[in-house]
Amino acid sequence: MDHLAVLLTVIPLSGAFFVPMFGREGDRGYRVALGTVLLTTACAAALLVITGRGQAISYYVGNWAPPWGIEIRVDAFSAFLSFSFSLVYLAVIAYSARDVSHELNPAALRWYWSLMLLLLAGLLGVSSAADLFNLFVFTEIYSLAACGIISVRDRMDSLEAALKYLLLSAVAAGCILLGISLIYMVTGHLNYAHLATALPAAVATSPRTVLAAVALLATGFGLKSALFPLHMWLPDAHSSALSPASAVLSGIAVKAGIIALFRLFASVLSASPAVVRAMPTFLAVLAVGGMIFGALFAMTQTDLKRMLAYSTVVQVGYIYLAFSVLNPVALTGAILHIVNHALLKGMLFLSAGLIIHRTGKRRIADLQGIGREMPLTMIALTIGAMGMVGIPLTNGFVSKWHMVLGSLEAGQPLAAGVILLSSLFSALYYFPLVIAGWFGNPAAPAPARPEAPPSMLWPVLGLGAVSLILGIVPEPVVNVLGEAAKHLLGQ
Amino acid sequence: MRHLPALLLVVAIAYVLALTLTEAPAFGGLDVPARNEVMRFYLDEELDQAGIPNTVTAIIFDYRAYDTMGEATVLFTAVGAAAAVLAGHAGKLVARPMAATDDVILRIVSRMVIPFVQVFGIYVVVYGHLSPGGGFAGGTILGGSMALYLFVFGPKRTARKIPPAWGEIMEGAAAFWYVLVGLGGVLLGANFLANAAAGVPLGVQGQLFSGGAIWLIGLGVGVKVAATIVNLLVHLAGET
Amino acid sequence: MLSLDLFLRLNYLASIMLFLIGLHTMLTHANLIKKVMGMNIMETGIFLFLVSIGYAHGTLSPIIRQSGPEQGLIYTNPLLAAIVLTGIVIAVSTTAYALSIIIKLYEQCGTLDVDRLEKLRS
Amino acid sequence: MIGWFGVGCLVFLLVCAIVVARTRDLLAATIVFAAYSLVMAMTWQQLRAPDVAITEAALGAGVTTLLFLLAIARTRRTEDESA
Repeated sequence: MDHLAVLLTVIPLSGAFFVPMFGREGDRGYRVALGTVLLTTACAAALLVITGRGQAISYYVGNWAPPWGIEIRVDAFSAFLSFSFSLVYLAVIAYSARDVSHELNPAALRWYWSLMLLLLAGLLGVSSAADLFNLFVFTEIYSLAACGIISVRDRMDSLEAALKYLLLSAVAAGCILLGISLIYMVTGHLNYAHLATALPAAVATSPRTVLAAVALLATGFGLKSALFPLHMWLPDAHSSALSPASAVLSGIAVKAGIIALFRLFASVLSASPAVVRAMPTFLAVLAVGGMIFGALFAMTQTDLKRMLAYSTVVQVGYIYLAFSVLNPVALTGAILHIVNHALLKGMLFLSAGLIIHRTGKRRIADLQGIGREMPLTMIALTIGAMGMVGIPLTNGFVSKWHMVLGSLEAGQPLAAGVILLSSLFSALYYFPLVIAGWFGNPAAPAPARPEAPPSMLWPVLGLGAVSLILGIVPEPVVNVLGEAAKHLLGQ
Repeated sequence: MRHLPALLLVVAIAYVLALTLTEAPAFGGLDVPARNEVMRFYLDEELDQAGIPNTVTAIIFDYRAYDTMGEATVLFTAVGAAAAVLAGHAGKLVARPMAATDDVILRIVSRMVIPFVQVFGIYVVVYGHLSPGGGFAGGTILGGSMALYLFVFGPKRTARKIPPAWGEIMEGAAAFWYVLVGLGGVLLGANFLANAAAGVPLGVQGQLFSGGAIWLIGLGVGVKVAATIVNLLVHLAGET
Repeated sequence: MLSLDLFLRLNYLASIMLFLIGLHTMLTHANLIKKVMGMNIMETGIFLFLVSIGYAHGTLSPIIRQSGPEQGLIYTNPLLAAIVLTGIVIAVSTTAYALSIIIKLYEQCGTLDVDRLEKLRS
Repeated sequence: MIGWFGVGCLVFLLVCAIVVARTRDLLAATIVFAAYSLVMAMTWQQLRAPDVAITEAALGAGVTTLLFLLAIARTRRTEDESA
């Protein structure tokens, strides 16, 4: 059964390799992609069952035990994230079947499926890596694939956004690789567990080198996950991509950098002297900046998808802030928020895609009365907006509640206050959208066939249903994550 | 002053790195932390465990073969992304595909040189476990020979020699070959990408067919890299 | 003392300078192809750093080794060579993909200048 | 590699990098970059990493240069766009 840990990344990789071989004609690429994601979801579900009992899987690739070979580590944390990411992916792939095919030419369409699977493989690889260089390789896979699914759309703004993203990713990759080489220089290890034992001695002999390495790694992964002053690539990239691609990029791909830093801190740095452990405090300051400035920018946007993209900057801030509190309850909230935001932002971008697909309207001001034309789409959009604001009974409320509780428990009322304030801000840019959509007066009479076809609609509503269930009965998930969070913090 | 943030970032990184430089272990020392038991293990045990004289190849294709699979995937991703970008309809400006040369000397010399380059490329791939080189360098040399053809005879004739569809299929098949070798380890009752631990015969050290799965993986990587280089250059040259 | 110290770390110094030159080119030049060149210089700087970590005076390269017990032969660190090989391949992939976007952008807009692209878009 | 040849290689690398960054002619920059990669390969050979040196000579100096040449052939040669 342990082989599942490696199959989690190998299945999507194989699917990506199959597309140019077997998926060349018609909708075969779609079928390969859907089958692959189904298999991946099953694999992640099995891993969740195994690791949910509290035992983590350490898999030694090629039977080489850690300091010599590569270790893959799947615990409840990564299994849960993998499972929820594959669920979102399932909805996005099912949605893409109709939305993407008429926008892309056949060659680009073929590679679109392949790149989507590569992105999934890269993300799952990042969340289960336990070796610094292996982490770097999978980071590169997902970054290149993420740029790729932006640039498949043959339009100037997508190409420019993809290039900007690619070049900044290259800077981030350079910082990460330099950080890894500095750490290797003073410790001689790449495996997480061995680094954790070797690092305190290295800090004693060369503290500045370790500190510089940590700073470089934080800069690199912060850039990849759009941490506040390094977020400038995100709005362009996420608003100019195809809607299903935006859903995946904004919902899942930005989280990879956070997950990588999370894992790095929990399994390597937390055992080191205080100087190195100062990283979360630093991240918290930037996170607060992102929550405030991101919200201000989101309020001034006129384009729906750009507004959603800026909202992602804010949500990334939440997750970093809750992580920096270093309290199991807050950490539970942070992990839950990673998943909730993936579900909600995925759903929001897909509903935006439905509206654009049907009416061609992208501007928020044009959406007056859209709820009467497309009620089901608007319901999904409303669930998403409510969750983002954190209204009780939505899943967004559950995660924010845990974040606030954890911050108070850890004696950091300031963090709790910032989280509450930022929720208030999100209401300021999400509520006008909902109110205009339901109660506004449409400028033009409703078109003849308002709603999008069911094959596009049910994935969106499915995500909505999962979010609602998570909001109303969160206990089972919270219990599993609470254990995982305690485990991550070594308590 | 438009570049002020960029300059600040560069200066900040320069300052941080300058600080580390003054306390870094001395260059070329024999007792630096990086020369620890991990490195000694590779150097002392590798000949018995993987059975090839090139330790770097053994690390790439055996100890850290999973990273190399990721690396082959990065190449695959780059080809896919580039192909998807360039497959689109021509933009406003007319694309200028690369033209063929009509220089007779170039044509005749390249016809003579290409087979030799290809033989050398195959040699570097196949003997990668015994001498410097290996799948990546050899595959590049193989791909380079076809690049020479492309540059002299133009994209149109190259596309007739190697249809773009073949290139893509080869790309996927060679990458999947890596996965297959990895799954072979699982079928033999060991872990993914296991070599000697799965009971793959290592052969006689120093012989051509030695190193077990290392040789198979190296072959696949050679084909993969050659296909990647050709695909990339053909796409960038236009006219596919 | 400091100068001798720096001389002994000349390789590290040079690789860090290459990294910074590349980074500076990448961030401040307006021309897109020049940015990609800067990226390549930055990455080779890191690779030089990695290879320099692995080197030790009086060592042999761990490539053509004979079986049997080695009599006092010492080798450079093979792990770093393996890491750099992977890194080089990743750098080339990124370069190829970036250049293909640049060609496509030029076909659509007729410029390689970031500032002009910015103007064209707004 | 404390020998003067090694130091000379490093100085050459730095000069090449600055020239690549400064020159306005993209084709010239590409050629200088190819020379830079070849000297880098020599440096790695001296640092006892022949595998890396061969790969750099083939990929860095060979393929990367070809990619830049193709990109320049299909776009423009100079950095100045006032014309």
